[in-house]
Amino acid sequence: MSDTIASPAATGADQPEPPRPARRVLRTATDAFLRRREASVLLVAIGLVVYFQASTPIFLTTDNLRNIAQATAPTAIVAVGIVLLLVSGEIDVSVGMVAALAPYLMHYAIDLYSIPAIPAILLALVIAAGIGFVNGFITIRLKVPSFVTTLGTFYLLYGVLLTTSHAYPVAIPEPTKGNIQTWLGAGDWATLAWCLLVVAIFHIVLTQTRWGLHTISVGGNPLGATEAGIRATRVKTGNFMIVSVLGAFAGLLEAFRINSIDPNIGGGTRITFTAIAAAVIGGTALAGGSGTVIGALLGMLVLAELQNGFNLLGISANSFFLIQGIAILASMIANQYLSRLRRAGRT
Amino acid sequence: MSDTIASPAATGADQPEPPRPARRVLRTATDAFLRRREASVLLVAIGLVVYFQASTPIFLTTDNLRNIAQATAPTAIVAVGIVLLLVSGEIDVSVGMVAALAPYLMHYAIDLYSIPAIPAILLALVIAAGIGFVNGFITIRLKVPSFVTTLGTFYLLYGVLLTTSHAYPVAIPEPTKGNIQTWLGAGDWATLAWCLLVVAIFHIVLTQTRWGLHTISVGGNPLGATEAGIRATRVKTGNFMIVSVLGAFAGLLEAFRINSIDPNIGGGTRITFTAIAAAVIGGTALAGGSGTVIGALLGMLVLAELQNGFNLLGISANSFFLIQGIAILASMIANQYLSRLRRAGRT
Amino acid sequence: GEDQATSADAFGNFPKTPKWKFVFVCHVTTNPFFTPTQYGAEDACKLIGAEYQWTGSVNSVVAEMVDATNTAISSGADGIALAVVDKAAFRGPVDKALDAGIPVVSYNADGARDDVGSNRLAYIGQGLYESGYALGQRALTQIDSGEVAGFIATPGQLNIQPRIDGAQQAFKDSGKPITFTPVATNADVTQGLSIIDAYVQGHQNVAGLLAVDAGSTQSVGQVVGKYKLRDKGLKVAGGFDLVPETLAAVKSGDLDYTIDQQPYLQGFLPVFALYLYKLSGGLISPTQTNTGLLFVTKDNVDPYQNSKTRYEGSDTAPKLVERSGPIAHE
Amino acid sequence: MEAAPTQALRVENIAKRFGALTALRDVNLHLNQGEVLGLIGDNGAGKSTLIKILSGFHKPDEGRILVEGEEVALRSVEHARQVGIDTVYQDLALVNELSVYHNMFLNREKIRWPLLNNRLMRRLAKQHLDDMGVNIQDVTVEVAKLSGGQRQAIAVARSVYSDARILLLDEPLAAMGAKEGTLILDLISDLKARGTVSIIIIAHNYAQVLQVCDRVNVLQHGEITFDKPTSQTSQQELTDLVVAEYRAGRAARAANNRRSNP
Amino acid sequence: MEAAPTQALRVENIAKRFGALTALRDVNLHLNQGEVLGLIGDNGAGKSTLIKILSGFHKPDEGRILVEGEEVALRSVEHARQVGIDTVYQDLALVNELSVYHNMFLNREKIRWPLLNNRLMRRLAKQHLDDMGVNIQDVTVEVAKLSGGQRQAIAVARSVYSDARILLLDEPLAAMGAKEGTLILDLISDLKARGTVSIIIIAHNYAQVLQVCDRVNVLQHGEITFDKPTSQTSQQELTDLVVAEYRAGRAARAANNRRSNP
Ligand SMILES: Nc1ncnc2c1ncn2[C@@H]1O[C@H](COP(=O)(O)OP(=O)(O)OP(=O)(O)O)[C@@H](O)[C@H]1O
Ligand SMILES: Nc1ncnc2c1ncn2[C@@H]1O[C@H](COP(=O)(O)OP(=O)(O)OP(=O)(O)O)[C@@H](O)[C@H]1O
Ligand SMILES: [Mg+2]
Ligand SMILES: [Mg+2]
Repeated sequence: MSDTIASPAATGADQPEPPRPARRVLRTATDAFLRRREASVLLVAIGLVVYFQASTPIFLTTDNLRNIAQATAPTAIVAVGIVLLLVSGEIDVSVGMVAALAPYLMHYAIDLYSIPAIPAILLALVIAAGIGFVNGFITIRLKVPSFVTTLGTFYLLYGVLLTTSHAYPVAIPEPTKGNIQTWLGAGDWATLAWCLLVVAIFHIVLTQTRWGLHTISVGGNPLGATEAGIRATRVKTGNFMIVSVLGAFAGLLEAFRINSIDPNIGGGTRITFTAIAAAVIGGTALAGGSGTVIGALLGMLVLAELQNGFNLLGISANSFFLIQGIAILASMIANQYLSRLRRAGRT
Repeated sequence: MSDTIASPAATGADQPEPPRPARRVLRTATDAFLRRREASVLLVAIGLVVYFQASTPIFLTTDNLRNIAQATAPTAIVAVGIVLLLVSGEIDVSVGMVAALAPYLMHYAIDLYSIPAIPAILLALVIAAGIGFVNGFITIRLKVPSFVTTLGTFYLLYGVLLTTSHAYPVAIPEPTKGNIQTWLGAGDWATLAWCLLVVAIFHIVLTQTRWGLHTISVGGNPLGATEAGIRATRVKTGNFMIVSVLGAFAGLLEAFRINSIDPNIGGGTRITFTAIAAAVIGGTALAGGSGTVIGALLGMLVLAELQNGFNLLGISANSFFLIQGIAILASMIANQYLSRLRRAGRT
Repeated sequence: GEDQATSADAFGNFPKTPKWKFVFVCHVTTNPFFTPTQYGAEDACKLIGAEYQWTGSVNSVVAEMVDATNTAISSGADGIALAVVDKAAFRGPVDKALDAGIPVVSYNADGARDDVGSNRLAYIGQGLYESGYALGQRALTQIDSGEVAGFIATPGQLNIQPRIDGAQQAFKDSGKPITFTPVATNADVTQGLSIIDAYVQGHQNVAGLLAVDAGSTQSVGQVVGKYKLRDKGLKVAGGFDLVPETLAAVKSGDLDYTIDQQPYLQGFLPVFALYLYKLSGGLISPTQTNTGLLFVTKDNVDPYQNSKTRYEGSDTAPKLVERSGPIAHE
Repeated sequence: MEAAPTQALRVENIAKRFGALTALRDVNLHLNQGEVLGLIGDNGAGKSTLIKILSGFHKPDEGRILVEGEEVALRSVEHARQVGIDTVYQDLALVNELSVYHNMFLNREKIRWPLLNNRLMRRLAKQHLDDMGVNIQDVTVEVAKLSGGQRQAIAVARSVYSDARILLLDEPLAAMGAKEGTLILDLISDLKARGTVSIIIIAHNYAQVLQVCDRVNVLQHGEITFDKPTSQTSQQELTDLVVAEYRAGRAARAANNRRSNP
Repeated sequence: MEAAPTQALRVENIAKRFGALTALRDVNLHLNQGEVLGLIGDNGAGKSTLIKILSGFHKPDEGRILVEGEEVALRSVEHARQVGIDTVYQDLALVNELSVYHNMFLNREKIRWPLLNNRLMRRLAKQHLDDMGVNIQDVTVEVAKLSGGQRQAIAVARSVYSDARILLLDEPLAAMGAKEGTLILDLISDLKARGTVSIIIIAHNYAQVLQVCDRVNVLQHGEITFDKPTSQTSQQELTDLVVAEYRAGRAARAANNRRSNP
């Protein structure tokens, strides 16, 4: 939406001859592609594939693609929520803790309270929604800046996690083993499938529904949105809840995938940080009002490709960061360059 | 500045009788205090002092105050830079790495290239300024969002740090031992003195100079500032350089204080993260355009008090975070409540 | 630090082999503890014309380690050394590697006490939990009652949490009237120092100060020195690792001991184990190897302090460390 | 439909203070059914503040509001809309990041559940702009890129084409061109002719006010100080009113200065 | 001082495109020394775009600009200011977070090195606002809290009280009250009388334009289509001009629609 071209001015711009049909279809398709804000990040992602495949033939093997998919998916799911929240003008640094806590909540429910698997999983998600609601309430009703609110909940949840789990990993509960575990993360492509589903849904939510429009509005012009009668409280709180639930979901997927409930899933603030990076690389503004869900997915893909590719090439930890840093800067400069070309080349 | 009261409307607001002289002076002072945006955070900081002193008589001993000062100062110095940068509408997540790298740069200069101590320290600061300049250049000229730019430099510098230092701590160079080390961090109140100096200077810079006004303008209304002829590029790049130099300075102070050059100074993104938290607690908006340097100092003080106080009380690891989280939320809710009172109570 | 040669010549008495690549998956790749481990791996590889890759997670995020392991398998590594910091997560990846014909050993961490957590061929290292237990036991020789604090930079992280759990267990098992409190410091050493300082302020009559990571240990030494706690009833102070400030504190008596887990061996030996397995076509299977731990005290700290060596991570240059005189023994 | 004798809107003793500044002191005002009321006054007189109170955006410190004879306590802009009050704000309340047509239907989106009916909104937006004589090539463009008058046209269209029963227009023509302004005044006259909508217009261009309004109120010193049918006043009278006020103020201030700086 | 025969500003063949939209096609315009030129045109005609090119904010795609006979390639707003060109933008370019007086001296701050001379700026700000008849209680208040007209007054004061030789005013009176508008027009007349400043004013209120301008230009279709001294035109002629254009356009569009949807 919004980022679309203006048709030629009636005020006398000379129109080029319409091209012939076949070329026109191609050109229209190319235009439609280039018009999308995500186009440049996609080109960067493709460029990296070409580079790494040229460097090592293993890059495009099924095994390795699955590796990339598994590294991309959970953070991308969190990034989707982060995009919505950033667009609405807020931030959540506690989501990594929600991701770590959710599998424990499921574990407590199943193993301590004997709740069946599916309700236990739903319970974990509902509690996550509650955490998001509290974040929203403190931020919007009590007017504490969201960075500080969620820093507070971050520590609070960390404390809850450590005191209840004694900072020790536990096994996936028996009742979830088998189908549930496979479908919810352990299956080869399960996390990717969920990720794509989440991306598709929230892409539509952000671009094609009232919720999305109102999210953009409260982030883009908070005063104006309120003047237009949009209930900022509801929209923002809703997005806090979405982030938390997606964080919990990502945490559950990860726990099932790695077959262990670990207090360090999410790596504290790491997942938030990476998700924000993915969102920003994909074109979301930290200041609110604009962002794309697909861009965040592609941003995360770029980060995962860099991680995986240099690992395949056998770069060791210390120089890894050096190269990763340079690669991030180079890709992002290329990205900006491409998107300037894109804007300039609009017909 | 800016956040000052409007004088009574001429349009017929009934004026209360002027109070008697002595009370008037007091009242004017109280008013002048309450008018400041930092007032509510200060009250929270004082409240915490009262609480902790009531809980343990050790809180206000000289030893412990020095301890709090040392925990507050370096991050507060970084937070000062972060405030300027946030106000100008950008962010820098690489500053923690600059803090870690600077002492090594000094070490390399002195121990490998036999440069005398003072020039070596200055060299480290100049290189830091160069890093800030590069951050600014990539962000503003090449239009990469600053979060991504500095994420790139974060990794890049991390790589440089790890490959050159082999991730191993080294001792403070001999030539700096003695006076230099004492003055630049090891002295009991050295870090605090530097911190207060930095805060004082940049408080004046932000509120009383063109630089500050232009920083607020490019962050508050980027389009309008450009229309008014303010050179956003220069202002933002300058602030990137200020952050980096302050980060390097904080890193040097810390190395001298802990008497070791350690790759974990700054804790990666910890110092940035905490500095941002301090800035936001002190009233700086993440979205740019407004912030206070003194507020950031007080914000950091609040965080350091919480850390120190609960440590004094001997809260054990796991529940520590729980309590810290609750305390952050409670203090910040109180803070917002106080500042609403403050605004409502203006005469 | 990898060898630049494209394919290995014959080394020593060994036949010519392909240039095998061994991947080390670590939970805290940039931690100074593992600096000598990487040197050990590098030196071993040099000897046999192999190469190694050091990868994993910076902040002990298990999923990242799993990803790195899977990538190593995809990339056709010739052997994997894995820090098994979780008792379930690595079961699948290790089986997958073994299925693909890639030998796997664990180093530094090997699941939980009751469950080694994977079907790796062997474990080479000293258990984190055991080393923590040793930390506590050693302290118990100097202390019978009172308060003991155990400082940990990042609670919940798998490179150090087991150590503090081990220490806690040692005190519990002793049955002595000792209260052990784990206290969180910070990954940032500078914050850690302030936190330990504050703790000590609030607990003037603390009887023991222990730490389970390099940063906290060095800070404990500094705080003991700063407040002369030795004169105020502190009975024991100790911790882990051999960074310069820690050694200085041991020398001055501010710390009673620090534990050297001989990390060099944790890199050197796995390479050889994997190499011999490959070389012998699997006939020489890796064996359980306890790399042990060593208490560094005032008595034996001098060589650590006086010589900067690659074997402790304090220097990069390979060089002979001279020693003389009798070797301390019971 | 005939204009009922009830009052569409009635405002009694409204006061509003911002900290120490009293924006409105004691405002009494009414709007008859189907009437167009012009509200004029100096810059900073409090006109927009009054409008924002009536639109549910600000809460008044004192006083009460009656809509069609019923007292209502407006809780929010949403609530005011439900009551039938719609507003064009002076700051336009546009979201720069959204397209022209999304702005035009902001918070009143056309829906084909669960999705937006973008096609319909685009078509209607084009049509409305055309009726207003405003030339916008492409309604999918972001409003950030539009000219001042084009932006205002979108804000005006948003309210004028709603089905509100009470319209509050805060300087709706400030940035409009001569032609576009005329067309919008025509539109307002059409609405008036239908008799179902009651309108308050704020404007500084008295010629425009007199052209379309039934009655004029002047807001001064936080009160309504003047209330006459349009037919009984003139551009000259209105101008004299505000300028006389200014002259008097100026003299008083000068006297004051003399007193305080002898 | 006598008006020199040189032209303060001359614009030749300026074109500006935004992507596919041609905002200005071929603009030729001149501004004589000491003259006040009125620039009118439909919403979206490109008036503001032209002003932004002259103020160094936009770069033209084609054409050249001559200031006092010398060709200049304006690199930035800063550069244009150095050349003596100052602008009131339609969007006002105020920083909401700053106080009234800081905004009024934005990027032209009074300095007592190294600090700001806030006291002086406060005094001058009060004085300027007073001269413009604008009532702002306290110049230390943030501009975010001001009314629309008060905000505009600040933006206007910023430029009008600068020592620029060429002033570009983009709808400077759009939000001003009747009284304040009159006072600002008086100020402009004063400037004109002094003869040192040349001014371009954009306005939609033709009465105001005719009152203060020496000459009127109309911008249509990305070109200047009309250029007459004020004395030779009238409000009626100007109005007819834009409305005729509109009628013709409407007829053409209708014809077009008939052709494309048979
Ligand atoms: N949110 C606010 N905080 C503080 N003061 C305010 C606020 N909103 C308005 N004011 C003040 O209230 C007074 C009335 O403002 P208002 O916007 O209602 O004026 P107005 O009559 O609409 O003026 P204009 O014709 O210039 O639009 C002004 O002095 C203004 O500075
Ligand atoms: N930055 C931009 N990007 C794209 N289009 C733009 C941009 N700025 C202006 N335009 C377009 O250029 C045209 C001319 O706009 P401009 O603001 O110059 O009009 P104007 O004559 O000032 O109108 P008004 O009287 O409404 O202020 C409009 O169609 C507008 O949408
Ligand atoms: Mg108004
Ligand atoms: Mg314009």
